[in-house]
Amino acid sequence: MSVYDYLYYIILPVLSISILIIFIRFLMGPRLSDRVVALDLLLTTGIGIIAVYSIHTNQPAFLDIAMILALIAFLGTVAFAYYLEKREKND
Amino acid sequence: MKTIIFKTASTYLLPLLVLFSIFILLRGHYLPGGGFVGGLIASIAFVIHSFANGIDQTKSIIKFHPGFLMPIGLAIALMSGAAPLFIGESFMTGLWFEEPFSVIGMVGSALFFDTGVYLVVIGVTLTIIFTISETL
Amino acid sequence: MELLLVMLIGLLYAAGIYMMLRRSMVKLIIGLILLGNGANMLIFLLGRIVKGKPPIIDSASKMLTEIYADPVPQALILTAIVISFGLQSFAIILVKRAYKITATDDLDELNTTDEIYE
Amino acid sequence: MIIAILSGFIVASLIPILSKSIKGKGSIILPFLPLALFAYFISFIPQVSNGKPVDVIYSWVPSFGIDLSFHLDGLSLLFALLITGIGALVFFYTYSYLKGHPYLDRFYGYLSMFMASMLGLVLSDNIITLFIFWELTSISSFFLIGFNNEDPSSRKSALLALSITGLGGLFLLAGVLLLGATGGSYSIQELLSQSEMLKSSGNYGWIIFLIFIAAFTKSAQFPFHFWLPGAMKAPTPVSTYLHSATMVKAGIYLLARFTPVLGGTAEWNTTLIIVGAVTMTYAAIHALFRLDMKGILAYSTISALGILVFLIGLGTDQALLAAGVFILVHALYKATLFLVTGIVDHETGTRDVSVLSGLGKVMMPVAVAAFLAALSNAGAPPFFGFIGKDLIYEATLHLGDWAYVLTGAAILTNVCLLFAGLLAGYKPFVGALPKQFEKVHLPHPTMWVPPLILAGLGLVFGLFPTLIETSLIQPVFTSLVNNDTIIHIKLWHGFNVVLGLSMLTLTLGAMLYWRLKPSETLFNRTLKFEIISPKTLAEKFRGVFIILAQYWTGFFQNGYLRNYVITILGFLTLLLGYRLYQGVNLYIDFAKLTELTIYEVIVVIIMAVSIIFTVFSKSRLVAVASLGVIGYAICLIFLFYSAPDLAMTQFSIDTLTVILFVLVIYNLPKYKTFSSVKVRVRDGILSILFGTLIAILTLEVLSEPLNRETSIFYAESAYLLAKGKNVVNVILVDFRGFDTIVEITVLVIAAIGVFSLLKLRLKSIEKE
Amino acid sequence: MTDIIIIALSSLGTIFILLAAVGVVKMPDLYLRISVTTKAATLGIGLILLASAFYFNDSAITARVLAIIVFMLLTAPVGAHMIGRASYFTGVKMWDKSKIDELEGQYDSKTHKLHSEDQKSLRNNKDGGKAK
Amino acid sequence: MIKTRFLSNLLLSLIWVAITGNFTVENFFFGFLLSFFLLWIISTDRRENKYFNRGPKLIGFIFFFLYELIKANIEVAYDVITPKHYMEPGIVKIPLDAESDIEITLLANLISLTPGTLSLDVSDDKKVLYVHAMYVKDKKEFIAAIKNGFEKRLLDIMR
Amino acid sequence: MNNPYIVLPVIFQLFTAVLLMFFWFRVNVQRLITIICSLVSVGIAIWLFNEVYNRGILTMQAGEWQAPFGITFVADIFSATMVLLTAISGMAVAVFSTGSIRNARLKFGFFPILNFLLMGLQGAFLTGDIFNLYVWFEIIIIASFVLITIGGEKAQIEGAMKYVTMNLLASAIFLTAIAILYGMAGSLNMADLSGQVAQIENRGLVNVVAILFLVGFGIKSAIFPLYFWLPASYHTPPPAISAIFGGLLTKVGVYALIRIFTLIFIPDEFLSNLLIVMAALTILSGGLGAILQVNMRKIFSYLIVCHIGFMIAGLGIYTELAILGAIFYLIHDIIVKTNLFLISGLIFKLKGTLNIEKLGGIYKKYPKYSLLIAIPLFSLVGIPPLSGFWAKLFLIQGGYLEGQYTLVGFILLGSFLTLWVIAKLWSEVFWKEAGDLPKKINVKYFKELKPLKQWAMIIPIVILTIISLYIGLAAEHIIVLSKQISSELMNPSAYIEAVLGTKTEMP
Ligand code: NA
Ligand code: NA
Repeated sequence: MSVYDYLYYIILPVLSISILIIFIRFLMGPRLSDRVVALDLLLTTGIGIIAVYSIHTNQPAFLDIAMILALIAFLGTVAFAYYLEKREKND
Repeated sequence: MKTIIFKTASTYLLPLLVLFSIFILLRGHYLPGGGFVGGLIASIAFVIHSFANGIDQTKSIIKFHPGFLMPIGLAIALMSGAAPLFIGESFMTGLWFEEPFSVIGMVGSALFFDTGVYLVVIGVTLTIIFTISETL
Repeated sequence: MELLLVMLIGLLYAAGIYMMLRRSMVKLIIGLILLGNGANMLIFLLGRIVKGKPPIIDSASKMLTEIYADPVPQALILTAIVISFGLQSFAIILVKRAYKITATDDLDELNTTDEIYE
Repeated sequence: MIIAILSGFIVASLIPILSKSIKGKGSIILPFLPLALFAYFISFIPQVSNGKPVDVIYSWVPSFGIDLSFHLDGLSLLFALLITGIGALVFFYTYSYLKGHPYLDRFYGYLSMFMASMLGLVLSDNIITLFIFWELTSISSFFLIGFNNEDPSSRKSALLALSITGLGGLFLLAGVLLLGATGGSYSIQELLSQSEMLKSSGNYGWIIFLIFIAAFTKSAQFPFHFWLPGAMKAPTPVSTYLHSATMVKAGIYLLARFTPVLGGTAEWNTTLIIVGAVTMTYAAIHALFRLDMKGILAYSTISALGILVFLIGLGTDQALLAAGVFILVHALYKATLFLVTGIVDHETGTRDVSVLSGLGKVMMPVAVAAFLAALSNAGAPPFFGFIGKDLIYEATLHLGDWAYVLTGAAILTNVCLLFAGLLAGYKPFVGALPKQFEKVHLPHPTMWVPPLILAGLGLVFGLFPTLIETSLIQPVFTSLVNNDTIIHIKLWHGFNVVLGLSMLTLTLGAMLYWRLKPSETLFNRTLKFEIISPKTLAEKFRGVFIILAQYWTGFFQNGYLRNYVITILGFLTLLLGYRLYQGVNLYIDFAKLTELTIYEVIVVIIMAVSIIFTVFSKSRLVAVASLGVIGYAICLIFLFYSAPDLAMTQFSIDTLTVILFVLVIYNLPKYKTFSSVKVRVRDGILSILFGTLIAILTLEVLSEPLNRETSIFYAESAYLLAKGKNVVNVILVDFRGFDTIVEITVLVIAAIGVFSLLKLRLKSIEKE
Repeated sequence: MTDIIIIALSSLGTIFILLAAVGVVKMPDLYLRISVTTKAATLGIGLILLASAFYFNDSAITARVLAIIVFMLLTAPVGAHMIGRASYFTGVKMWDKSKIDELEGQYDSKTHKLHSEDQKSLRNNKDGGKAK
Repeated sequence: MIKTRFLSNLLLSLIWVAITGNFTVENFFFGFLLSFFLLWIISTDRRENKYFNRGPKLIGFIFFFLYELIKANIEVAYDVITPKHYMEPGIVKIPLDAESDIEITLLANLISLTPGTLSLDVSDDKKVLYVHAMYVKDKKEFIAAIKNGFEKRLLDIMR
Repeated sequence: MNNPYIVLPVIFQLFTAVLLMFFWFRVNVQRLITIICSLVSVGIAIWLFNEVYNRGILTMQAGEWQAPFGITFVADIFSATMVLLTAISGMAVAVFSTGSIRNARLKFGFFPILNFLLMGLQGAFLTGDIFNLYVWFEIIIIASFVLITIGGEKAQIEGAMKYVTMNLLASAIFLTAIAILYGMAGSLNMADLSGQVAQIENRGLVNVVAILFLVGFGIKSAIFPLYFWLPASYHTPPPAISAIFGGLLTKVGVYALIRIFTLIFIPDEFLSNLLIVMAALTILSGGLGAILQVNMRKIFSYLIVCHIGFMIAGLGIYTELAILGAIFYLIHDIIVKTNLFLISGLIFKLKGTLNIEKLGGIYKKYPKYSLLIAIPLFSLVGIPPLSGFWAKLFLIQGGYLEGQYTLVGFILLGSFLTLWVIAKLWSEVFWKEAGDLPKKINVKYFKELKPLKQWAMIIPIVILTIISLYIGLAAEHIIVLSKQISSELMNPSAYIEAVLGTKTEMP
């Protein structure tokens, strides 16, 4: 089995299944915070998938997307946290 | 949101992200990226900063209303598009310097155009988000 | 994969329209976003999909020669995404403003401008 | 000639500009316009009576065959003389009648405009031009009827008149266009030669139907007559000019004008006879019970118009001759009576015949004019009216089977008209002068001279019919029958049946006058029949129409956004479904599809679940978060299928959208479910249907081959010609850079919009 | 050699991610989920990214990969801190088997100010002082 | 102040070179100009700090961090994969020696990055750090481990 | 023929807008710039019209990328006419706004947005690329969103909710249609598509796409049963804004329908019948709606719907004559509807209300204005020989020649309802005795304005009135023009040739 096949037939499916598992938490909640955490993890795992996919397709360009994903995933979390606190203040 | 951790982190993230956004802008002609995504990243940098430090502080860093980036950016894009009209060629005809510049590569009207896009996107995003934050 | 994407597009359109038909303003906006996503996916799919061959000329060559993804739909979608972003952000703020003025989420209550005698 | 016709328009448009100098005494110069025109048209008499019509053509819209082409033959000349002659008198009359009125200048403006329109109407050879002038008469009439615009009933009458004549105008438009389309020309002269072809064409029925409606509305034929009594709200000069002498005769003119072209068929004749007969008797009987002088005259006018239609409908040479003569007869005596009514009203302040009497003592010349007109109306010899009546009986008596019935109707009508004429032209001036009228005096000569002239002419033409026999009546007849028959009109035909009938009419009329005394109670009794009158029916119809409008508008424009959306989408779904069902063959080439991999399947599953989750989520925040997941899943799909730029952008935009939502969400309403289960199921079905259609459509397109010319060009020239290696970016900033500049403009506008939506708060004074 | 490094790094990374995924589902309260997942994932992704750096073996790409890792190390803990803190505000409860909560009552509910001294004992002292 | 500015400038130029992956003099100068411009635009009030004086210590610290990271990860992993929970979680207050914002932030982040611990917040007077931990067998021991481990090493580098 | 400058109308609008943005807070400077620049753009439009009229179809290949690869701009006589009308209406509205719009709104970008809107319109008329058309449409709608909400009053927001929703829906449908079109034909250039679509064997599919375009553009042009957004919203913003909306926005939808259905999708029998039915019901709905209303602007709004039906009728009949009628009507309607909404603005400033039941006495107090206003009012009715009349001639004649008698009936009914409504309006607003002015009113009355502002409101109305008089009295010119347009539309080969010419060889 080559590196290529290993990544494609083992790593990528395992990462995908991880995403599915995380998605279950997203659906379950129960609080918004839980979903935000799940979302954050979902994105982080996405970076992993992208990295593996870039090897698989031999396209380093895809790593740039991983870079942006890493940057912005943070923003979503921050925004939700910002919201949670604001809501707390307003209520 | 007054947390030291976030505040400190945002102070360091801001220049880093802006730098990164320029990088994304400049390489757009060759690799994924370009003015639009670049502009978004730059504005995200400022947004993060404003979340951590409050709008006023972020505004005082930028020193002018980000909305003014919109006409500036539009003007740059318009100029780079309209310049060929003055030599009797069609709008948006590419004009290029003969030799590539180091780092940036070929410099031509497309790059100016993309820079216009970059500025507009920053102006737009920040105007929207700052306005919303201010009128919450 | 196309079959799955087709179903997904159908689902996006259906969901978008279903949400647009609700009486809640927020749902309306979400419906519009879903619809926009559906349209973008549609352009993407109908430009025919190619796996792992982005339309980027590698540093060694001067043109794309082997199989590559059609760059045109991509450019169109990029434009469409950006435009929808502009429109959507405006719409979101509009809803916020409408809610502030009318103090209701119920679109059925926003019908004074249609009254015959006014 | 064009200057002659358009001079009225020119004057009318100059009046607002020169209003200062024309106001007051200066306006006395205006009557000289119609006077000059009258003289101008008189000058054509020799030529026209020699059988040489005058034709003038000015090019206007040559590309559609619309010219200002004028054809002055006998019929047009008669009308032109009536228009300008009576016009001149009315203009003079107005000078005193509206003396000191602040809007005298406007009044003259409308009047000039009307006169010009009317001249244009009767002189046009081009049927489109004719229609144009026709409509202009309606509009000027609208302004004239509504001249006392602060009086609600004036406004109502003006609206009613415009509605009916406007409706008729549209029928005329439809008619002349159909006529033009069928006959291949808009020139009446040219259509004359197509006469046989037109009559045999399949459109003939429609053409005459449309033209009839136009003529009947304009000439107040039953059941469209009811606007005319209301139109008497206008100042008397208007009633005189428009509603007795000229405009209402436009319909008659139209029928007369088209008689040679379209007439002579059974449809043509029967319709006109029936409508004319019904109108003349119906209106004549109505005239019996009026108290208002103007009301009496209005109904008698309608009746007279009915007689004219009736005569044209008879269509024999005698009948057409009678029609030609009666036009002139009626114009002379009816105008006189109206002018007299105006003087009475002006001086006494009332028009109620049950009150008025003995006025002859204080305004003799007026009474003379009135008597003369009443006698001419009565058809007493030696007045011109006698000749007219003779000709009518002559015509009806020669009709074979229907002769008795029709003659009877004519007699009945004439008796009633005679009564009406006496009531308006005789009764107010005889008998004792009530106290309240003792101070009444004769008005300015410009008011009483015109009726006297007109009434005098009625006598003169009666005594000396040769004055007009060859010069005026013969050409009229020629243009009506379109052949060379020579006519003779004279006062005395010897003792014959016709004379007997005339005498019978006179006697019956006189008896009626002595027997029937109009009174309030009598009048009120007749009002009971109003429930079934055409006017009431029309008003009911209008009411029903408004209810229909309310129902229709309320049904579609119901104020509920979701109903609008569902209508639009239902419509789209229906059409798409029908079209897909009609012509699409479902065929999927599985070999061409790309393979499935587990990671893609998982992404698709996540996306599908998220979509459903978004739709059914009970919390808006969860919906927004799951919208985010949808976006990220799309981003991954873009990534897998070679669109890194798209993935980047989608990702950033998606995050920004989520942030926007999150920032405003606590200013947004909480999620609520408003709709019932039934509605949701309905919406669900529609949505699924639509989604399925789109999916089928997509599959169908996927099975088609794609032309790759453009994409190949981009791939090959991105670097060589546009110096970039990221082809997508090159497209964005170069090949299709225009899209991008517009796209960023959209963003800028949206940002300004958000800014103004959130920040702009109008102070109360700044609203508009 | 590179192959082995790639396989090793990517496998290890994937395992960490899988762990995080399982953790996020299995952990009984939010703080534990944050605690378990954010870091495990960061480590996992870092390893996978390194694997790709090895695969491409290009200084520019390596630099970029390092940049991503640095970014993640910089942002992930901040994000975790933010969401954890916000959740605490919104009253997300800790697992009932938790041992100790020294944060309880330390936030000023109005100003969101966080105190360093133990507020409970301070209050008790005050009350006690009054009682004396 | 000028020195700090210069150092930040230099640092940003290096990052530029790193992310562009173009290790040439021109690129460095370009990055330098760019970041100079940026810093001029974004002049934030940043306290003086000396990044490069403590190079060797920094490397030592990185290895220490990696060690902690892996060790803790394994510990948590065990808890995750086994059905039973062995943990004894809690929120612990840790008094801080670190004073400057950057020190506190770095410390808090490092704690967060090691599995099992999560810096929840810093008190407004910057005196204590509240940490959520999975394994608080003994509160004092836990505090001591952090203070002697991360904080001490970190402060060594920073000061 | 190639001419890079045909894009000037668009570029100049953008330039103006950007320039105005630089003077964000200087309202008076903005006023001055607006007036000057709107005059210049009329000049540019006249130049373009002249150029096209004399030299035939002009094209501009953006970036010198030959069609179908780049974005092509095409100025045929239809486009040039629309550009000219847009410039004129835009100028009228811009000048009017300098007098009528209050500073508060001006400080929030009214003038830049107005110019962006005009830019969008000019772009939509000139572009020869279907996706680029979509983009212009988006500019138009976002600019109109901003304009319709600027000020943010309750009625505005309520109207805007409907306006925005349905326009976004239309855009989504339009985009879907483009996606499918590209998926079938692989091109975006309209001239190229003309040929490509004709070659597609699966006609069923082509017909389906045509439906999508019909509905997408149909919503924008407010055809039955897609018009609901229009009466719900057009009366809510300041009158100057309604004027540009009423004059131009729906017309750009009509323009697109005409363009698409003459160039790319030649209607089959089903489609023309569908268009005819829709046209008839549009006329009916607009007319029935109008007779019920008491708000002057709502009356005009419904009349817009009604008269859109006339134009669609022309397209549905689909003969050169009928399309001539539709084009003539389009030309007339742009000028007159713009004018009428400006007039409603003037009346509002005079009287402080637009409720025709409360209005009155204008004829007595302002006889000259009244007569001025009467001209566009009766032009709208189509009193001959005013401008609205001529188009109907061709539509009816076109209907006759194709045997569409029922449609002719509806056209006549629409005309009658218009007549009824306008006569009622005239009688109520101008003739009726003046009622009391509303006491609590949030406007500066006309008489309180500075003379300069008064003139700024009157002059545009006078100019537009003169133009509509010209259209009516010199109908021959307009007919010749419309005839040329309709013959070019019905025989698009010249258009296609001008755009595609000889394709460049690939490198
Ligand atoms: Na790009
Ligand atoms: Na871009």
